Amino acid sequence: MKKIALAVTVLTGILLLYAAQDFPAWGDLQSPASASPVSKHFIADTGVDTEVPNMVTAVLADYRGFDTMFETVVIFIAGIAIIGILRRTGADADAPALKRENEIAAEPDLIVTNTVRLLVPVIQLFAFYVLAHGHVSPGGGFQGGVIMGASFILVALAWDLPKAMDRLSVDRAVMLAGVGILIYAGIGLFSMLLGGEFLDYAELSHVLPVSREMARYHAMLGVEIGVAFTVTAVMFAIYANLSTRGRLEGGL
Amino acid sequence: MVAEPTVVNDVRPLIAVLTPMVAVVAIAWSGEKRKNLREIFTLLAGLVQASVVLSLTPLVLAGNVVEFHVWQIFTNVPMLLRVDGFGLIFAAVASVLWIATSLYAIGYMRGLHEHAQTRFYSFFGVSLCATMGVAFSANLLTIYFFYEMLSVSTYPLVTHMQDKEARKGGRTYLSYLLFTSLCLLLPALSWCYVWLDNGQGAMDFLAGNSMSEQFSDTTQIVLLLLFTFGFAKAGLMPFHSWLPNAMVAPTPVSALLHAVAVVKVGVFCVIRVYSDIFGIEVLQALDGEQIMVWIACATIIISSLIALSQDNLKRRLAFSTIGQLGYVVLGATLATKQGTAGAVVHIAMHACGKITLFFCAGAILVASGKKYVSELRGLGRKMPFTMGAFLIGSLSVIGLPPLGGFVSKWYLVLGALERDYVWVVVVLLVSSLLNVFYLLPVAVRAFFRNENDNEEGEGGLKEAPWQCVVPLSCTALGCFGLFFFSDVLLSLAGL
Amino acid sequence: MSENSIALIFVFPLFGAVLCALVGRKSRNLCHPIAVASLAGALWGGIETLRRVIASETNEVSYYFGGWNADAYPRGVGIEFRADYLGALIMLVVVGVAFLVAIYSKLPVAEETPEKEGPFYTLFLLQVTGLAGICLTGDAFNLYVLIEVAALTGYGLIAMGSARAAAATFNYVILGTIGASFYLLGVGYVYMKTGTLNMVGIQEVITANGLADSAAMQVAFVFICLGVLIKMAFFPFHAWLPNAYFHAPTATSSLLAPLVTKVMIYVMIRMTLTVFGVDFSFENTLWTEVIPWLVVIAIVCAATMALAQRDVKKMLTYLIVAEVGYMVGGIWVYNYYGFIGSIFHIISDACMTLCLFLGVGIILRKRRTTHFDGLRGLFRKMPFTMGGFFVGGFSIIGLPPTCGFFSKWYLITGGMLAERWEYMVALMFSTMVMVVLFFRLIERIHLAVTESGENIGHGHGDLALPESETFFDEAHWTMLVPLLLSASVVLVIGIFNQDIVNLIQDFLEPFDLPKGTGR
Amino acid sequence: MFGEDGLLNELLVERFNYCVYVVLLLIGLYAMIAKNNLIKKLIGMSIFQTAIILFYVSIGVKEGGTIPIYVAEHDPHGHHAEHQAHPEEANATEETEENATTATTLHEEDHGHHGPRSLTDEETSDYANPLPHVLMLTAIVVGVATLGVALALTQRIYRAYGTIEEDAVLAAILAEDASTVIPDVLATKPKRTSSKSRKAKKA
Amino acid sequence: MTGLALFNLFILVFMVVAAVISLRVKDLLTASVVFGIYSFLMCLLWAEMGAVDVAFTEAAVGAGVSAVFLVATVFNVKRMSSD
Repeated sequence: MKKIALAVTVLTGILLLYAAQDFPAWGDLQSPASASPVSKHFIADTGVDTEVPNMVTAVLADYRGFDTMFETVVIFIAGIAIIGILRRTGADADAPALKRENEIAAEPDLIVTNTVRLLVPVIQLFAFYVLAHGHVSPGGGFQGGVIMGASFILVALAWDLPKAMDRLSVDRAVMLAGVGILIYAGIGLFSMLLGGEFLDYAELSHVLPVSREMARYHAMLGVEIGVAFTVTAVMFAIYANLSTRGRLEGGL
Repeated sequence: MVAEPTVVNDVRPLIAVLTPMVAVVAIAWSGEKRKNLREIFTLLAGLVQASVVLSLTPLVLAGNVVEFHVWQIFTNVPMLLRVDGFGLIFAAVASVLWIATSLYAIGYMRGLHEHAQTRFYSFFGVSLCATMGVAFSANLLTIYFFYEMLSVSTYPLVTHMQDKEARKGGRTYLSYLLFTSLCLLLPALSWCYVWLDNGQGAMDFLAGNSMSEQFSDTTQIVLLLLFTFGFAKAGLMPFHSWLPNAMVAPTPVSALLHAVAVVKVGVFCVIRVYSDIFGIEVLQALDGEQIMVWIACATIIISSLIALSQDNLKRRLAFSTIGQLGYVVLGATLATKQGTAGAVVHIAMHACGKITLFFCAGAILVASGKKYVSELRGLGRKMPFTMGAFLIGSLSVIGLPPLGGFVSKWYLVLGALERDYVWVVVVLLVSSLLNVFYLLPVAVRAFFRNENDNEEGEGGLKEAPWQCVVPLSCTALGCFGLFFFSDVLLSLAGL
Repeated sequence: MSENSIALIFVFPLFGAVLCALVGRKSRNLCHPIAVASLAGALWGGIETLRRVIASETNEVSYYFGGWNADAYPRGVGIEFRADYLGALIMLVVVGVAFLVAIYSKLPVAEETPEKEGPFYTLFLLQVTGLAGICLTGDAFNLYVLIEVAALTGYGLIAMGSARAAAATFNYVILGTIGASFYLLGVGYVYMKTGTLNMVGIQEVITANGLADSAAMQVAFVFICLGVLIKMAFFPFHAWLPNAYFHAPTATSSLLAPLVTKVMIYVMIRMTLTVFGVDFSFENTLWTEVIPWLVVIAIVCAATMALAQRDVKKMLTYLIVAEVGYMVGGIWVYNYYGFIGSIFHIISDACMTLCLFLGVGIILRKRRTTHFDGLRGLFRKMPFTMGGFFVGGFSIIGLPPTCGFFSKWYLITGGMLAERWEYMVALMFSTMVMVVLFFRLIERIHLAVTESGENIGHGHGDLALPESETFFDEAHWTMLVPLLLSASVVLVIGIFNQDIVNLIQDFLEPFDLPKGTGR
Repeated sequence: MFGEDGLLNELLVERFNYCVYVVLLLIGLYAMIAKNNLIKKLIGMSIFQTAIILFYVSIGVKEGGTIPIYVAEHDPHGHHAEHQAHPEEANATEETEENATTATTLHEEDHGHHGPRSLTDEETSDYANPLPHVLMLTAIVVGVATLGVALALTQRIYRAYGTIEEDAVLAAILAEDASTVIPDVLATKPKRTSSKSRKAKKA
Repeated sequence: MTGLALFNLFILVFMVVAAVISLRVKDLLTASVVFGIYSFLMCLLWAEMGAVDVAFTEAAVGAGVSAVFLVATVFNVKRMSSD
């Protein structure tokens, strides 16, 4: 097996080096990627089209919004697939839990729990900030969602999973993830029903009392919120399942 | 072919092809519980089909051609049903003899208490539908469709017994037929489709094609070989051994399919290819064409010799069939008008003769359970009608004047003389002699030898059930009839 | 509403999937109707899209997400869905096959993956969304995301079955990720040299800047083709397919087997024809010499491996690998008819494989095994199921009225016109093997003879089935109707092949592929 | 290629980033195929994917280009729209922007036209190309999703076979295959049980 | 070598080293943690290259969550790996 791996690696290496000679110089302005009308349009006209200062979020949520919708769907799929794979059904549902090698059955440590009790609200506030400020500063739906999810994981790590679970059980997490995608796709469908193409936020200006560009601006925020819901819920669901091999009690 | 005939559009060819399929549905529906109803459906289908086919004869005799466009396969190659002289002879023979075989099968299957008779009759019907399709097809593609359908639908009939011999027989049957058709025929077909008439793919039998200009001689020979051996159902020598092994099937199958329908389909396709795709002038101009004649003659001689040594009655008849097919292929390869006409007429004559012989073999099996020629001593006294019909059938196959076989052999000889192949005439005569040696001893042994002493006493008449005896005597009389009404057949065959 | 029909094709399954996830935990038996309903909507959208493509005079319909249409903004700013005849036809096949499998999957899912209907149908619908999206997308990177959607749902669907399925899926994950990442790398190189991600935009830049001989573009083409070959389980990279599809639950293998590899071949055709252009991909690369020989090896090895199997379902998985060899050969024979054969084979092979896997699923459910020893007497117990199964079987062999014959016919014509005799010989050899495979099956089912050759039953060929046991033991109607439908589709596509081929010819016209010397 | 200096040092010096990406890619690829432990394979897979992301991001780099977020004077919502009306609001937006880019002097410009104007060509070269960044957000997320599913598979394999070493898992699978017996439903050997009793047993 | 290029060079070299260590070390927990470091270094590199959003995501998702998932799995599975 190792010989095959070596052969494949060497072959790929030769291909990559052969291609390397044709690369544009590092960061030159006239390289096809940078000088193409597409990237020029993004940099020049994001302000005009969507009035969003952070170009990346604008391209992410609006120009290539369809990609991001499927990105959220990928996260959702990962969550559902892991639940599906690890869910114990029938005979082995009540099989005794495998004794872990390095079981450290200590009750939650005092120092850790107290710092975490202080830390979690701050983390969640920061997560909301990252989400809300997504289209002005770096950040957005994904990053905010992950940080929010991390706060729940932190609770599960500090105490134990059931304590985190009664705040956000896996079933409710799946529900939340579904709601997130419904928000995202819902906004897209709503703008389609208003007459534009799918995900054409400008059409929302018929409903919202704002100009077409500002409609895109606000729709992006809505979409980011949908993404944040899904990512939060799925991250926590994945952690819950992975840490307890699908039994959803005990935890690390 | 004859000058451009007037085309008559008519739905009857389609009715003829589809009647067996309708019967199949009815048979499958009636099933084992309503046995007699099922038998009636089979006979009814046979009658309807025969009447439709025969009703077409006046039209074709008047020189025009009946066509029906079924479905557009490719842009320039439709699935077209066309009834012309050749097709009508073959169709008429097959459909008339289907009625006889159905009646015979009822007696045979019930006599031997065979299992799964519904399946038997339904697949019988499907095979007949495919045979009609081949008879009436107008171009190479349609013939290929029905040819493949026939191969697949006869497999369950050959392996009807579902035992070890059936497996061996089925394997050789399929491996020969499907391999040759997929490996030799398909490339040849696509070769013609792609290269002929710079791509118009005129594989139609009527539309003459300029085969000779477009292909060099060697490619024409190669195509000729591919087609001849591609249609393995014609039983030419190297690809013949599926036929003797298919004798494991019940006798009605051997009778109709392996004497009349399946083998004749192969030979019929060979004639179509020789006379229509290549055309007589092209073949005569082709110098390497003698190879085909040699192959046909070799098949006739060798199969007749093997038939001599076969003790199992059905295997002997099988090898004799291979020999007779050799005659038809020989007629086609002679590439003369009379030769081709002789070949086509021989299909009808041989069909009548050979089906009688198979019926008798089956009747003997039903009545006395004997399979081997050595056991037939003195059976003539017990089964006079069967053995009498056997005698008539043998004489017709040998080709004596009062019987049909003579007419077709006569025209084969004329065709050979036209191409002044004297050695072919010699081959024909020698093989007729060989036919005498392996057919007549059976009848002689049955009538003139007294039974072995350990057989029980004189006993009365122990004939097969009436459903078996009536069909075989009719077909025996048929041989006589064909002799006297052969002019109808000859005019159909384009003389 | 009809001008948004392209978007509706995946809106229905997407919302259906989310609904299944939401409702999955509480009322499990609601998921199946949701799945069938949303796929029916998608099917309507698909048919509507094909109708609009045929109606449009430029034979293609573009749909710009987010309203960034090409006339107001530079091409490639927004993501564009481009449905031409090729994409629309295959998308219709994908949605149609998925609809049939959705109906079929009610019982197998309930039995093989109990209490997992929610996750199963969610992933099922998202898999269909991914595959339908791949057929229609006009954006190279969006294609990568959709490939990943299809891949991830595939991993989830397969791994939900037994532990063996999980072990097989791990292999699939590793190889699938390598394939998808190679594709991503290729797109990266293309983006670096052309600056746009829109497929038509890339083609314009390649022809404008004459990038045909730039090293990076050659390597990009190599990586993209390599990635797609891995994803479609082309012979040297097929190791994951047989185990994954064999151990997967019935409904999953019935969905994935007919679709995933065929859609990947569509991606290869899209890349070689639309994105890189005919003269880039076929002229100046050595591929047109190397790949036909790889195809020959692929077909021959896959066919012989199929011959060696003692289990019907495992045998079918190897047949898929052989069929992939056909289609790749049809493309790389670089001939007008080869392409028609390859595209038509995508459509017909999807239906044939669906027909076979639905049949195998029913056998597995009835006899608990698909091993050769457990097949005897099926013709009498389940005549309709076996009828449907063998229509698919005869279609794979290539017997006339079925669609398999016509796709093989065009492949042979293409091979002959391109003078690729080795490809022709490989086709003939594998046809022979298919004949042996399927008639060996018929023998096993039809004859009352053990493998060693001694008769079973009282010699007269009866299957030793007591009279009472020969009653019909047919499959449940939800499993039988999809099978019979797919068998009839195989025949209908065969009979109306000329209409489909006309559409394919209209698609291939602008690429003016060499027609060979024949016509 | 390695001999003469032109290609190699041009490769090494200018495009050091590309070299690292190639090295990481090869490490990831080799580990993914060669490593025996399943989790090591997954780490190799993640390295393989992050290497590709590194390649994409290094496409979008521009000499002297700042991060793809509008600086103050290009900011569509920024001060120049209504300069006089809300000076303090304009300053507020500036502080909150954490990107400590070069201090943008608030140079006077003609703000006659209302609403944000599209940037000129040479202004666009100040910003890095945002497109690869967007693509890579998706790639990272896909990478994590695949990693999550693969880890779940590893646990499922461990639960069934008790090991996560590939060769041990294969051995366990082969052993399991050898022991499965094919239930031949209709294998009625005439000599053993008559079909009547077998049917009774089955009913 | 400007300061920035030196910083860049340092990260690149250290990143390759982290990748190799993460793959060669026998203890899976260490491998996971070193993989976290590798992701964090990658995030630093991208921040330096101007891809701020990508760096943020890589920090949160790459270094954060995937390291946690790896550790969670390692705890549920054999800790020492054969290679």
